[in-house]
Amino acid sequence: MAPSAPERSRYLDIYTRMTRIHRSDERFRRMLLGGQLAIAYYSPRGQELLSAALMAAVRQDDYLVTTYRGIHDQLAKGIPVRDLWAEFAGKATGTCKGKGGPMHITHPETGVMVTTGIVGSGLPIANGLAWASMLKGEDRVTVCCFGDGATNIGAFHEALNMASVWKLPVVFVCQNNRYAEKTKFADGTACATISDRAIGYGLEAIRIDGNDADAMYDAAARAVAKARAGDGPSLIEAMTFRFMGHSFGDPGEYIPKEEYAAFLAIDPVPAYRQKLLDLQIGEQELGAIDAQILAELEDAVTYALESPYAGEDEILKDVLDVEITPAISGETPFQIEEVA
Amino acid sequence: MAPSAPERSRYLDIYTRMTRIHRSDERFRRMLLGGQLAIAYYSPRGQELLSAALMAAVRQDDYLVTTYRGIHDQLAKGIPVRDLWAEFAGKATGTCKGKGGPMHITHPETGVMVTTGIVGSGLPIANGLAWASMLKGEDRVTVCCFGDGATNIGAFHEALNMASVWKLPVVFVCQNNRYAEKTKFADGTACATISDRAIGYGLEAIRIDGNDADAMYDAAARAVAKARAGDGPSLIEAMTFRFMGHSFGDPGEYIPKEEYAAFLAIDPVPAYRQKLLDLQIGEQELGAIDAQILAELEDAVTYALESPYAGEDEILKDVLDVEITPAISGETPFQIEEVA
Amino acid sequence: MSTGTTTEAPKMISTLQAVNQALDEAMANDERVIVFGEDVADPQGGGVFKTSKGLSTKYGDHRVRSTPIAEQAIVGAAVGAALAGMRPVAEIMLMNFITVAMDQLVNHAAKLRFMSGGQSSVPLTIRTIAGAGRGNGGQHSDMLEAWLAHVPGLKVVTASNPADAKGLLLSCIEDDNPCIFIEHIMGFQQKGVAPPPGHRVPLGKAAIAREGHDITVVSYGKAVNDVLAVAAALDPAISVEVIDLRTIAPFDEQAILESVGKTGRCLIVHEAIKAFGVGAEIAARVQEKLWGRLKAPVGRVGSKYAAVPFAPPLEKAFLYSQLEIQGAIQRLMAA
Amino acid sequence: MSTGTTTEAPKMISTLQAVNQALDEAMANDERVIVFGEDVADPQGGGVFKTSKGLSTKYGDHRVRSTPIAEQAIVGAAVGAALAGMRPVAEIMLMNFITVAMDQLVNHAAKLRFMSGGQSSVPLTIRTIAGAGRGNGGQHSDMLEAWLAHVPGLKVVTASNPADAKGLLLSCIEDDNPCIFIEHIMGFQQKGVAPPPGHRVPLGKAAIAREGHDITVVSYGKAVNDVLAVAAALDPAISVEVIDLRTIAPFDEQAILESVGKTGRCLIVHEAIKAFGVGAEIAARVQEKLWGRLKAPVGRVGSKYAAVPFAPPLEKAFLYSQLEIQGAIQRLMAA
Ligand SMILES: Cc1ncc(C[n+]2csc(CCOP(=O)(O)OP(=O)(O)O)c2C)c(N)n1
Ligand SMILES: Cc1ncc(C[n+]2csc(CCOP(=O)(O)OP(=O)(O)O)c2C)c(N)n1
Ligand SMILES: [Mg+2]
Ligand SMILES: [Mg+2]
Repeated sequence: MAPSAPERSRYLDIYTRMTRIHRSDERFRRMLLGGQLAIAYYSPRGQELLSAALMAAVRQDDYLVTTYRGIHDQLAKGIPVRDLWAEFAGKATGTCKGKGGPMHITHPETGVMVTTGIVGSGLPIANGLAWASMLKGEDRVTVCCFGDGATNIGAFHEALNMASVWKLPVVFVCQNNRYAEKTKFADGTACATISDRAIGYGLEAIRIDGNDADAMYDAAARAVAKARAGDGPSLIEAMTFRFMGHSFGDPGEYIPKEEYAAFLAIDPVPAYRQKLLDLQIGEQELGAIDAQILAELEDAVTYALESPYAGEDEILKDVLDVEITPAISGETPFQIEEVA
Repeated sequence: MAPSAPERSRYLDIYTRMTRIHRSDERFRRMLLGGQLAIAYYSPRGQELLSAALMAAVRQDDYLVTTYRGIHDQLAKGIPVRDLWAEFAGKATGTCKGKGGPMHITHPETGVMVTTGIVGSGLPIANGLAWASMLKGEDRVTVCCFGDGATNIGAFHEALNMASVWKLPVVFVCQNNRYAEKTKFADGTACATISDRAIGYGLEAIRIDGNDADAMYDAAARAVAKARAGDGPSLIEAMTFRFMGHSFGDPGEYIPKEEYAAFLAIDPVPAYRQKLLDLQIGEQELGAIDAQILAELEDAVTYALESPYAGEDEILKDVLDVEITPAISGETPFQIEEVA
Repeated sequence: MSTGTTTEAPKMISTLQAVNQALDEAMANDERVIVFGEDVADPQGGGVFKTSKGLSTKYGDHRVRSTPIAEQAIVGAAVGAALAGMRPVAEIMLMNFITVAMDQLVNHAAKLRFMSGGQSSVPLTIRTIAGAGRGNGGQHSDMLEAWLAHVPGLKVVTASNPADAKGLLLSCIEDDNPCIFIEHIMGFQQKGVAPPPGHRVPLGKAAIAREGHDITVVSYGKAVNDVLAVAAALDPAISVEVIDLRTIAPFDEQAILESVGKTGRCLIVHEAIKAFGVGAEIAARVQEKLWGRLKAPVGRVGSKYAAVPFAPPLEKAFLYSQLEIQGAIQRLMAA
Repeated sequence: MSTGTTTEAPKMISTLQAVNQALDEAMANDERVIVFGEDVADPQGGGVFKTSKGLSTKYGDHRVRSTPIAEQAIVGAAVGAALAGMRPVAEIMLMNFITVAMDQLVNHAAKLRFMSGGQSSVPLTIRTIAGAGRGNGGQHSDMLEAWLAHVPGLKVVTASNPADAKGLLLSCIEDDNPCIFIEHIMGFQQKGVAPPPGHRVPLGKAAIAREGHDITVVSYGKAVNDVLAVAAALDPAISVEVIDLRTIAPFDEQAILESVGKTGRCLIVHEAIKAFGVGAEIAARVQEKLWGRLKAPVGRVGSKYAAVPFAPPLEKAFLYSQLEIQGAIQRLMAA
């Protein structure tokens, strides 16, 4: 059955977001392999569709808090590819002038408020953002993404409890990719599913196949609508898989071959494309999106590589709201004489 | 029906522990009121029987980790009244030479390993003690007591998860007295019962009336036996009530009068005495225990008040395993000249 | 109302009232100000020390909230709310409890402005109560300001009297940087002249609490009062200039250097232990920047290298004393 | 085996191997030693930096355990196990993550001996990896040793070369006090002469890494190597004595005072930011205890007052440099 017009446009929207993530990630890894970039990189390969469908259910002015493995969330949320690439390359034209880097992307224009490198620390901050929206009478929702391993740290617990007691407009999304670094889910986590923890917070929870775009979109849309209506937080456990190990260079020997193969067979990226083809959305239309994204990406890569780094005086800026002087830092400026 | 001989002796054992706690607490408060002592004091009034029954199910060489509201646990575990009183009075003869004080009682001889003043922090330490027993091949169990409010802090979560993944021989006992300082259970805690949280840790949990000695004893005995057998941790939520506010001087205006009255009507201390009388354990026998405990207490009070304080040189001791010298502390010894 | 010539006794307030008034005024002035922490709302007594008493009744329980016992969630909520443009004022009941929330303060509050390339601003205030003297023992009495001072991006502030407490706390709340405001547990009942309405004390500026010409004693918080008492006792034999730092980090280097440049002698006094404390940084800078102009080494007085003991005589032995301050001044005068 | 007269090249090891060997020997020597942390067991790769590779295979997964991501639980387990007589060696993957576990370290590990009146002993070791230079950005690069040094009851230790890393880590594990052993992220591949079996480096004792008579430079960890490079470059124009602190707290005051007493000049160099850093304490003590015997003020070199930036040129600008060390030495020589 052919999709309705709104469905169709949503599918294409999700496809576009997914492809943008997919191509960016692919290109990053190629450049890392080729030595054109040298950064710690946490590939979202396998989690692209999850993020694309999730963010399709969210407004651009909704807040997002995510993690080091966040490029899929950031692109899906709408950060322009150029700005993100430039930040990954550390350039002055990046979202954060190169001062934050990939692990610390902030882009308030698209609602990306915090990217944290500290496991679990985003959740308490998401509460604060959501509380502020509530106090201001805005109907903004805060989406907070984190991994399965993050659910074992204290901040997760404190935040979910507070969000629930205070009925904050937050949607907590656990992207359960079954591994935390090299530790298998069950070796670090004492419950069968993360959703099992929700009852301990009086929270509505749903566990879905995050790689099923419809399931992901529906769950997100429901949770977002609930939060927007003032009915409090939800927890979504979105099951997924990461194909590229924890970080670039991790060969993933700890993943059983059969497990890997089984997930590869249902890789969401080609599957979603095929699904759209099956739904009579033509190769031509998808191809046009692909081409546009590749062009956008080429432009972004060039922009990132050719942009300058910020000047060293940036060290003195943005530490406080005033520039740092020697009287603040205790520095002793002195002349350096070269030695033969 | 009259109790069996072992039951009878257990009842008397529990009665003795309960009475020792009850009389000590009463006497403390009297001395605080009279100004003979001036310390921050967290009365266990209302929780005496819980602790007495719990510790009756535990061996003296089992470990205990408890909190600032710990005097009932410490006495029930077996710390001699003299030593405890002397520590509460800050004296050199106290369990910790007066260096720790009421909030930091340690008494390894009776298994009291840590008393913490930091909410929730005892749980991770309990895991370490239990893990050590496991590694040494001992069948020692670690009992860890904490309040309902403590279940909202991160350490609780991290510890329960780790204990469960590692199948550690710990019995976690939440003494749910329905208030955390002045905050009602439901105002800080998003779940209906603490036991609801256990599923999130794959933990066996039981919620009982902690003021029912049989229920408390049975739950503890089962959990202890399970841990001792190597079958892992349990969580006991023991419902109770505290009659004296959070700390000495707290009039407890935040407790609804009806709630207070309802609990007072079922005050476990007189109720347990009555129960034993009903079970044909004679007034005479109980009276002898009462008298013995009052004598023991008089002795302890005198001992505590008459003991000397430790000398000031204790400041330099027990910081490290060697005495602190000026070269370590950066002190500059100098002569103090009196000024007219 | 005064009818004319007679001078009225100045109105006095306690530090407790000063803190309470500062919170009240901040909330009245700016609806972005929100106050939260454990038991801070009126149904829970308005804070264990009553610093927020009356506020939830006056401003509503949406703006003044008691929280679960969850310091990471508390500081995290402050970070998030600040990022979204609010002016959160969170209470960490005792400074030792900040040890469970250092991540939010250090990795997030302090760094988000920098890491975002200036896009984010985190105008939060954390109020926390610290200090020994009440027999609260090892886990409830620490002064940890040196840790926070070592974190670029944080301001660390404390007051020695009620008027400053009010003026500094208001400045913290109005400041665009994350500020930690430390209240001494023994100082709440201290009385002082009530400041006029609208009173502010600027951050980053020290006060000359007493003028003198023989030696400069730099201190902050409650200890300033001990220093002033010693200075008065030594007068006129030794003329002690007392600098009240007010902002511990980043501190007012210029004020210190000017004073020590004049007196030629410097002693730093604080309650925290001496080793690796705030006094070390001040001493290190003074000896460097006033090289050749000092008449004595820079001295320090702090508490002993130990956990805070429980027993009263041991706690007293742990704490720095007026006698030690006096001895240190005399030693430096004799150098 | 050598057949006689020819001298063999000394066997070299990396710091990574040194740490691994120290853990291995400690486990072989004493079955109370247990090793745990995130991903430290072999099925998880033997640690993200491979420092514990091979150990779980060799000693069994009861003694070498990968943990959940839960630093409070990790340090707490170390505290509890140590109290019960084990010798836990826990890894906190990166030093910034210690911010979520400060309570266990500071309120418990450091204080339990004191608060128990000497009944408890907490012989734990926390290994943690720290430092900038790899583009890991603001939340993965901090050096926070000054916080820990400010806590009575803790020992803080770091090494500048593989042999010391092995000898110091073994000493930490065998020490009856809680020890924090800091490994620099950029130092794992550093090569050095392999120490003989049984090698120990005592805690609390500094090393003279280079003798000299014009100026003493005190440093620790990776920075010692930068100081040595500068010292070599300045030779023979300036004769630099280099002290490698090894134990940061409590540090070897005597070694510093003896050296500076001889040279009359002192510079402290560390990677942590300068303000309120370890250098401040050393400077404060040296200027006081060697009053009148210094030829120049005590100088300090540290990294900039900022979060650690991501972009390579900014990270470089953040970090202290050999050029700055050299400049500081020259300035002090000219004072
Ligand atoms: C507090 C803290 N501890 C440890 C780490 C190191 N670390 C980085 S990512 C990671 C694994 C997180 O796993 P998960 O939450 O499942 O997210 P994923 O990487 O799978 O997306 C760990 C342990 C950290 N960054 N912060
Ligand atoms: C980390 C931390 N935060 C706050 C406090 C202050 N505090 C002491 S007791 C307490 C309430 C604890 O309530 P609960 O766990 O229910 O135990 P109860 O006192 O009822 O026995 C609080 C908030 C603390 N000691 N530690
Ligand atoms: Mg994961
Ligand atoms: Mg309670």
